[in-house]
Amino acid sequence: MSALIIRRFIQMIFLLIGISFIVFISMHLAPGDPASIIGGPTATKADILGIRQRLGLDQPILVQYWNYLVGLLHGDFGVSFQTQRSVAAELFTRLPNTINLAIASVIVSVIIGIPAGIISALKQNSWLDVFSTTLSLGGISIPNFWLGAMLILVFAVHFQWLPVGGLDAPFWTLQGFKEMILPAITLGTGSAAMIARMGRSSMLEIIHSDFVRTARAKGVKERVVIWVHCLRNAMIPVITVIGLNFGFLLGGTIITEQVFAINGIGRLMIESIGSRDFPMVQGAVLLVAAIFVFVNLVVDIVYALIDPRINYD
Amino acid sequence: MTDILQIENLNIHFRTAEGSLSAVHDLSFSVKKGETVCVVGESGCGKSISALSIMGLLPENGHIAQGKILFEGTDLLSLKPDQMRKMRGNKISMVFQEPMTALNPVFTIGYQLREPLRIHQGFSKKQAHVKGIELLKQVGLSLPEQRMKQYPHELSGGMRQRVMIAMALACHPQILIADEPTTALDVTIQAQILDLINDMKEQLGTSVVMITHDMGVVAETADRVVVMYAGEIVEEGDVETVFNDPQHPYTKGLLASVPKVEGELTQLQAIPGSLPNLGEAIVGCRFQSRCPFAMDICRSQAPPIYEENGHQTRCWMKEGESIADNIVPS
Amino acid sequence: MPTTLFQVKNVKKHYPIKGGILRRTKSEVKAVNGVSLEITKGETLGVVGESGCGKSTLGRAILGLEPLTEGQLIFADQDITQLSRRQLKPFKREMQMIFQDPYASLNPRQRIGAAIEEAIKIHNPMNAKQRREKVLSLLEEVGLKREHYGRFPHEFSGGQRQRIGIARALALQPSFIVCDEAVSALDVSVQAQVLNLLKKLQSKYELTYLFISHDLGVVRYISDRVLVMYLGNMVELAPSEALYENPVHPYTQALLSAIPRTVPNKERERIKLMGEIPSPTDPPKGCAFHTRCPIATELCSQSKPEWRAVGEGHYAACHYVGEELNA
Amino acid sequence: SSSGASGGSASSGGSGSSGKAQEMTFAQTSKVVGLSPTMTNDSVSQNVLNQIYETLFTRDPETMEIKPNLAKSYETPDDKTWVIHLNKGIKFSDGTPLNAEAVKYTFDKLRDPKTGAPRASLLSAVDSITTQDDLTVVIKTKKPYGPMLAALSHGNSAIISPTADKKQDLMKKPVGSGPFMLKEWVPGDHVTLVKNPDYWKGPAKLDKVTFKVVPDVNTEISMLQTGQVDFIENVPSEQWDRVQNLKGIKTTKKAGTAVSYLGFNLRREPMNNLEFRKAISYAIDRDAYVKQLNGLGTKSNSIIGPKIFGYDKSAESLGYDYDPEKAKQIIKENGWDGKQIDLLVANTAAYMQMGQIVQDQLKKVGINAKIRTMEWGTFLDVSKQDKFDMTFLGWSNSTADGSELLYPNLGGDNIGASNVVAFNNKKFNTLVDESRYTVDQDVRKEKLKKANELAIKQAPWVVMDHGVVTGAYKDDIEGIDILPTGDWFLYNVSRK
Amino acid sequence: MQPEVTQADVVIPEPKKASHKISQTFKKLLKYKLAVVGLIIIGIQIVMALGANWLTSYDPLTQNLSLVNAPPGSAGHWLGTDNYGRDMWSRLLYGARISLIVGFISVVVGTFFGVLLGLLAGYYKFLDGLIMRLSDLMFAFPGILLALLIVAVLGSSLTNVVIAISIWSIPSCARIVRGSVLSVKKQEYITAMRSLGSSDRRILFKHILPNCTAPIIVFATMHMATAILSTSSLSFLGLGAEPATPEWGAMIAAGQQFMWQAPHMVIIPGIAIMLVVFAFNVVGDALRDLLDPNMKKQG
Ligand SMILES: Nc1ncnc2c1ncn2[C@@H]1O[C@H](COP(=O)(O)OP(=O)(O)OP(=O)(O)O)[C@@H](O)[C@H]1O
Ligand SMILES: Nc1ncnc2c1ncn2[C@@H]1O[C@H](COP(=O)(O)OP(=O)(O)OP(=O)(O)O)[C@@H](O)[C@H]1O
Ligand SMILES: [Mg+2]
Ligand SMILES: [Mg+2]
Repeated sequence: MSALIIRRFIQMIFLLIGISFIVFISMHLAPGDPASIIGGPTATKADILGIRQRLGLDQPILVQYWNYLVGLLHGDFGVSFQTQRSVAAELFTRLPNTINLAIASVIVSVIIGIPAGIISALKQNSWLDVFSTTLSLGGISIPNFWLGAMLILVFAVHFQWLPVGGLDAPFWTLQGFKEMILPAITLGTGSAAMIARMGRSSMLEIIHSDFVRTARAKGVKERVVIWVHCLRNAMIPVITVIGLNFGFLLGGTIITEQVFAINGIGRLMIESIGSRDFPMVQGAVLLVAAIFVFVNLVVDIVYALIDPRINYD
Repeated sequence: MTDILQIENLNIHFRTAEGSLSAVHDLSFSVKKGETVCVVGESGCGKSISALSIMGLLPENGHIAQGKILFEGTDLLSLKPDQMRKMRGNKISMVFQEPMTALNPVFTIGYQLREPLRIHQGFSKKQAHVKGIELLKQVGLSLPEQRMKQYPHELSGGMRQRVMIAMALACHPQILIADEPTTALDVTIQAQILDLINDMKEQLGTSVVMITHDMGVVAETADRVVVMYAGEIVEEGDVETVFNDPQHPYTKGLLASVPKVEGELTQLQAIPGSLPNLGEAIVGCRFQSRCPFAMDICRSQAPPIYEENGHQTRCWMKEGESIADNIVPS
Repeated sequence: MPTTLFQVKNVKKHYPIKGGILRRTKSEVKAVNGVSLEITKGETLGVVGESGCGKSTLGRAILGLEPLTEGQLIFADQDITQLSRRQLKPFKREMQMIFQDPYASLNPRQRIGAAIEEAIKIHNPMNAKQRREKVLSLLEEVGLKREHYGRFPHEFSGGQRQRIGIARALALQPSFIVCDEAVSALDVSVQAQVLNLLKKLQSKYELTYLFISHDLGVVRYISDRVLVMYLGNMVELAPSEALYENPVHPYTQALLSAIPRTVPNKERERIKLMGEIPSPTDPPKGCAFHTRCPIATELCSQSKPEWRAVGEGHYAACHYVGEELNA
Repeated sequence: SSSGASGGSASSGGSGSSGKAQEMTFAQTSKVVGLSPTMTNDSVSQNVLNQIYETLFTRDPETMEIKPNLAKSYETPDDKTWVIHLNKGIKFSDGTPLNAEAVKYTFDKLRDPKTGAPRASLLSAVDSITTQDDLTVVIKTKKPYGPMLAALSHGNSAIISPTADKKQDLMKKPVGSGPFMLKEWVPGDHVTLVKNPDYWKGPAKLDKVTFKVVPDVNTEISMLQTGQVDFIENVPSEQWDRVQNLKGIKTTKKAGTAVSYLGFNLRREPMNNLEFRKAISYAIDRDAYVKQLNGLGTKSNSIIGPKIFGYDKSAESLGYDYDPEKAKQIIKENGWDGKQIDLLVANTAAYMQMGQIVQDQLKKVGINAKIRTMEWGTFLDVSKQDKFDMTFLGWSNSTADGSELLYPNLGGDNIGASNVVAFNNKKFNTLVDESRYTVDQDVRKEKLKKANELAIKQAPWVVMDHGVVTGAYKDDIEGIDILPTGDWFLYNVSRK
Repeated sequence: MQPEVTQADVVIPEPKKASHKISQTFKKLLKYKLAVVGLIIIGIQIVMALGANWLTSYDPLTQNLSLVNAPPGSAGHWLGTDNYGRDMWSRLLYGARISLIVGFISVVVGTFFGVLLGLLAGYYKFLDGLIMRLSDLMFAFPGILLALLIVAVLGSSLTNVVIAISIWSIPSCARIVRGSVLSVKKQEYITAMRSLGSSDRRILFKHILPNCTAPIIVFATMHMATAILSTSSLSFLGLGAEPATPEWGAMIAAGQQFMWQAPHMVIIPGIAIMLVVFAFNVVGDALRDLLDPNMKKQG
């Protein structure tokens, strides 16, 4: 296991360097000049030149990248072009929101997805199955931003049960909990649906496997057969989906954060790209990639915990 | 000796995309206390599903259309699901063919072994553990304490199959159904397992229903043999009678198809053709298309069962022994 | 004077097992650990042994489907060990294989006519019509019908599929065929059909078979000579009759005694082997069989027994075989 | 804290449970970048800066006239010298005095190329700044500089505390002399200000103001509706009806200084042909477009808008009003029928709307405009180069001075920068220069009028509309007054 | 009834007409209630796309600023008009065409490269590491960011959206294909082909690829849905099609602002997208069930 962790860690470093290079180069080669954005339409040529010098954009691109990389290896993510704050500080202001949102929506998706998947597998081809399948496919089919807007209209504006947006209170308070509900549902619906479908098919496969028959032959109660013997095995592919989805959730937060006025990494990323705040974009992408790798490492570890056959050495 | 298990006119149907299929027809045989009955027949002839229907574990799309399965006089088919569940693993146990997949990969051997004990005997976890170790010793596994903590994938096929047997025997069942328990194993390991089942049977007085297609296994273990062909019993009798004096052309063909390891090398007499499809409508004897002796009546009418000193044969040739005597296999 | 068709010299095949942080080779599966054979033209050499003892690996190695770890292959007096794929091509048509699982050995999406034709296409510059004719005659040869030409594998029964496999192997008119568990997946009655077919074809075309099986009955039925393997090693090699009548190696003896006979209630001495087959990753030192051998001594656990002749064309690798003979 | 939004205390409780609390939440769609007037140049940050800092001069919300603020008075002994007298006793919120030294420090910093200030150009005309005494600053310009007062009333020339600036980064920790001070700032999420109890004009009425970021306008309005937000500005035209119908919400709108235009790339054929530009002008039904804006825009032929210094009503009768027949005729005469035009459009809602309408109207007269949308950052880059045929752009004109509109946008000096259409007319340049390099406001006005007329006739732009500033707020809020420049000040705002 | 059976004669199962894996699959598909619904929806969309010219007389781009935001049921515009007075029905019809094309092209392009890379990675060990690390890199790279970058570099247009979505789908497709190549590669018929002396190319494209089609088809169907959905998300972020284009996603994104005055502007394309995405998903799902050998045993 530790070998896995170390190997992944080494891989991650190379992965992150690769990503930083791609982002750096493509951002610099992409049209759009951070200086002229900071300067705005009113800026004169001299203004812009001044800004470029201040930001160090007048140096050759590889020199810039090298400096960036050296900083990075020392744990320095640089300073935002726009706000002149430390990128790390900016990122870590937003990170908790995004993480909380992603986790909340994973929870939502698991709470909805797993029972739905199991029920429709158990009652295969019944109306319940059709209903749950329809619903979960419906979940995948709704554009995120539209669902968000609709939820706001119904639950926040019309009934006023929940706040429209923002994450102001800490999540453990009632207010914080309420603030989290709509965004988590918006973001979680899609992956709930995916989990439900994955859960259904993997449950179906397991239910018909030999060892389940063995369990029944031993006289194990049906309930135990399902929830003990089947579930743990059926969870293995589902966990992959959850892990992969976490990555997509991180992407999905961009829209959810936009719609629900949540101050997260996704929004930061889109703002920073818009303003060509290179260090910020770099930082955000690296952070998201690192989280993705980390989550998948966790998934692998959970795998090994659930499935003793998996041995990473 | 009394019949502990009686199967009467069992008919098993499957619902499939092509419609309803009849997989087993009018299956009847019985098992006496302490006896080993072997069910033989080619792949797909309905051995496994017959066994599963005794256990009440037919696949969802299968059902028993007709028939009785009497266990100590009670019809298992009339039991409620929960009553039936309490029989399984307790009074009737089963060992499956594939030791590789029949154990749950994510639970320890110990967990799976303790399960029947806790369900049926109400053992505490500790008691079950102690008993589990004892069982593993009985089936000849080395280091039983350690095995309890291991997972199925850490054991070889033979070891797993022994665990399966230990599990099946945990509650001293009256009947052990073994569905091709050694097919997936090597000969030397197979010999170990067969000896084990035999020993256990002798110690516990269990009746055994052994399903196999290996005539050798039958010869070595059975008291009585049931030969099945395409969902039907074609011949049944004492093992010696059946082997030394097979009556049904299929049984004869089967015996002649097996290459021998000792004795004179003879040309193998293969039965031409292959098992008919389940859905195929067959008029007359189900074996007629492959039978070298097929007569007109065989093609028009299904043969009845003829009995002679407890030796039953489903073949028209038994209709008046004279005919049979005249026809000698080529 | 029988001619040697194939010479296998000290063939070894080890599979690396990778692990650790850098995924270096941690250990090896010694699937085949030093096999030397001479296969005579027109004979059937049976190979038996328990699962995982390296029979299939040996078969694949001989056909050049796996690069050898060590050893030499000489086919019809030519060393083919080091040949490139291109150079090997003419030999490929001489050496064919029939596989265990007739379901798995046919591409489910290819019509069987095309499957058989493909073999010809690769090697033979025939035109389409000739090819088709050839395939049709092959189908009949193996007991199928011409109208089967355009069907898919799933439309056939197991025995029929195995016949297709045989037809495909025959398509190139090879001189040497490796049958890897060619009949194991079939029911006894069908198995007998196929075995008889193989025999018939052998005498018709002077084929040489390397017949791999774990069923000693089947091997006895078809083989002229039999090789017994254990854990990647050669254990005993003898003419069929000699081996079954007079097995000298304790493993062969145990193996033979373990086979259930089709004669009911015949009391017989069975040699009980204890324990499990050791892992080929970590084979025991000395004689590979000593951990289960009923007559093993200190010597067996220390030194590897030599391969020695014990009779006319009868060889075995056991410290105690020669002694017994001498005594 | 692991919750991220550590602003639990800052939440104004949304619905304003006690009506008396003098607190207010304002929402805007982008984040505050920084709180140094020197280093920022965006309207979002400006909204906050306006409450924290003060400028020497301000504009009257009604008349747009410039009047002293921090400055008590000023005189211009010659047309290159500005002597400015400061009010006495003004202190920054850190307690240090706002004196002539502070003003000099502020302006020098803004001008210094090393600072790299985005609006350094505001003071580009300045030659030197000296302090005469503690309360008097003397600014000398290289040439007579007309828009000086406008520049000094611009938010980016607000006065910063030198002590604080040397000690800390004002971008993060602002110190000004205004009625509010920074309390808390969660970057990207919200900025909370509290009142400055020692404000020189007396403390403000509001105790606390939160500036919140709500990127999606729909959400912003929903929040206004549910009371999570009290005040929003820049209501998009399509939402105007909805906002007006909200219960408990007051709206305000007035003509603004912003102008949006369709610009011709004059470096290219046939855009450099006046006939072509005329034809396009004739083809565009700007009334229909303005009607689309739901009243949130006014149609005008004048480049200098009604709210800007230099406007003259007479300009309205100039220009080329909607006349599709004429357009077709010109197009036919010149063989431009079916002409392909590369129409560069930034991907913001407003420009995309203009793009679609113009595209359709041009199609009706036989011009085939192909819209090329572009993300804003890219657009800024591309539009400054010769890489399009026609494009849309706007100018918000926060100084409300005509020179500050004509010079950057159409002045020959600024080709390759803010003059995206590359208009270069000698006569026009001279007129604009004259308007800039004189301090006589009447002369300036005259010059601007002439320059404006010339530009209208030359038609480098088709003016799409002049902007309207809007706001919507809870009806218990009093005193909100939005300037045509879009600026507003909370000093006098209170809740009933 | 045949009287005699000879030795070599083998009873073969009812000869099924070989020509029909596909038609058989189709028939089975019809057994799935939801899949039927899905097929119908896709059928309707295809009819809409192909028949747009005949099904409406309005041009989807022509504005009528004097009749904006007309609600559904208005005279002459049974689905109403949008904020520029363009006919919604006509936009919906032409949008069907665009959505299908966008989905189709991005699926084809993404799948093409994905399959190629997947095949290579699965078949050649030495390429496996490299290709899989590259795909890790892509996976860890937020998809929207990729789209943003592409749009920033190339400008926002439908073509670039298609490029973004295609690139985006390559790694997941490659992974799926690689997985099934790895399992197909182990099959005996591949060894059989190698023992016959087949070339790698022949084995890869003639034997491995056709046996990986099931997961590829499922992926393509599902990805069609994802592609259509992604287009709309990108439009919402302002990165989608050129403004006037009647692409459904762009229509919703634009209509979002008019949710109050003219909810039909969002609801109509919204429902259209939902239905189509739903349809492709159910069909993909059913195909998966049908083509997955693991599911077959349940008959
Ligand atoms: N769930 C099912 N649905 C439809 N048909 C089935 C099902 N299960 C079994 N069958 C059919 O019933 C017949 C009998 O199957 P069974 O498994 O009992 O054969 P068997 O004699 O045990 O064969 P083997 O020796 O291969 O185990 C077969 O033809 C099989 O195809
Ligand atoms: N590609 C491979 N990589 C690693 N190990 C392998 C590989 N192929 C075979 N082995 C190992 O080599 C040993 C011999 O395998 P082989 O298939 O030759 O046995 P076998 O005698 O044919 O067994 P069986 O009777 O089960 O077919 C086994 O332990 C097997 O696990
Ligand atoms: Mg069976
Ligand atoms: Mg093998």
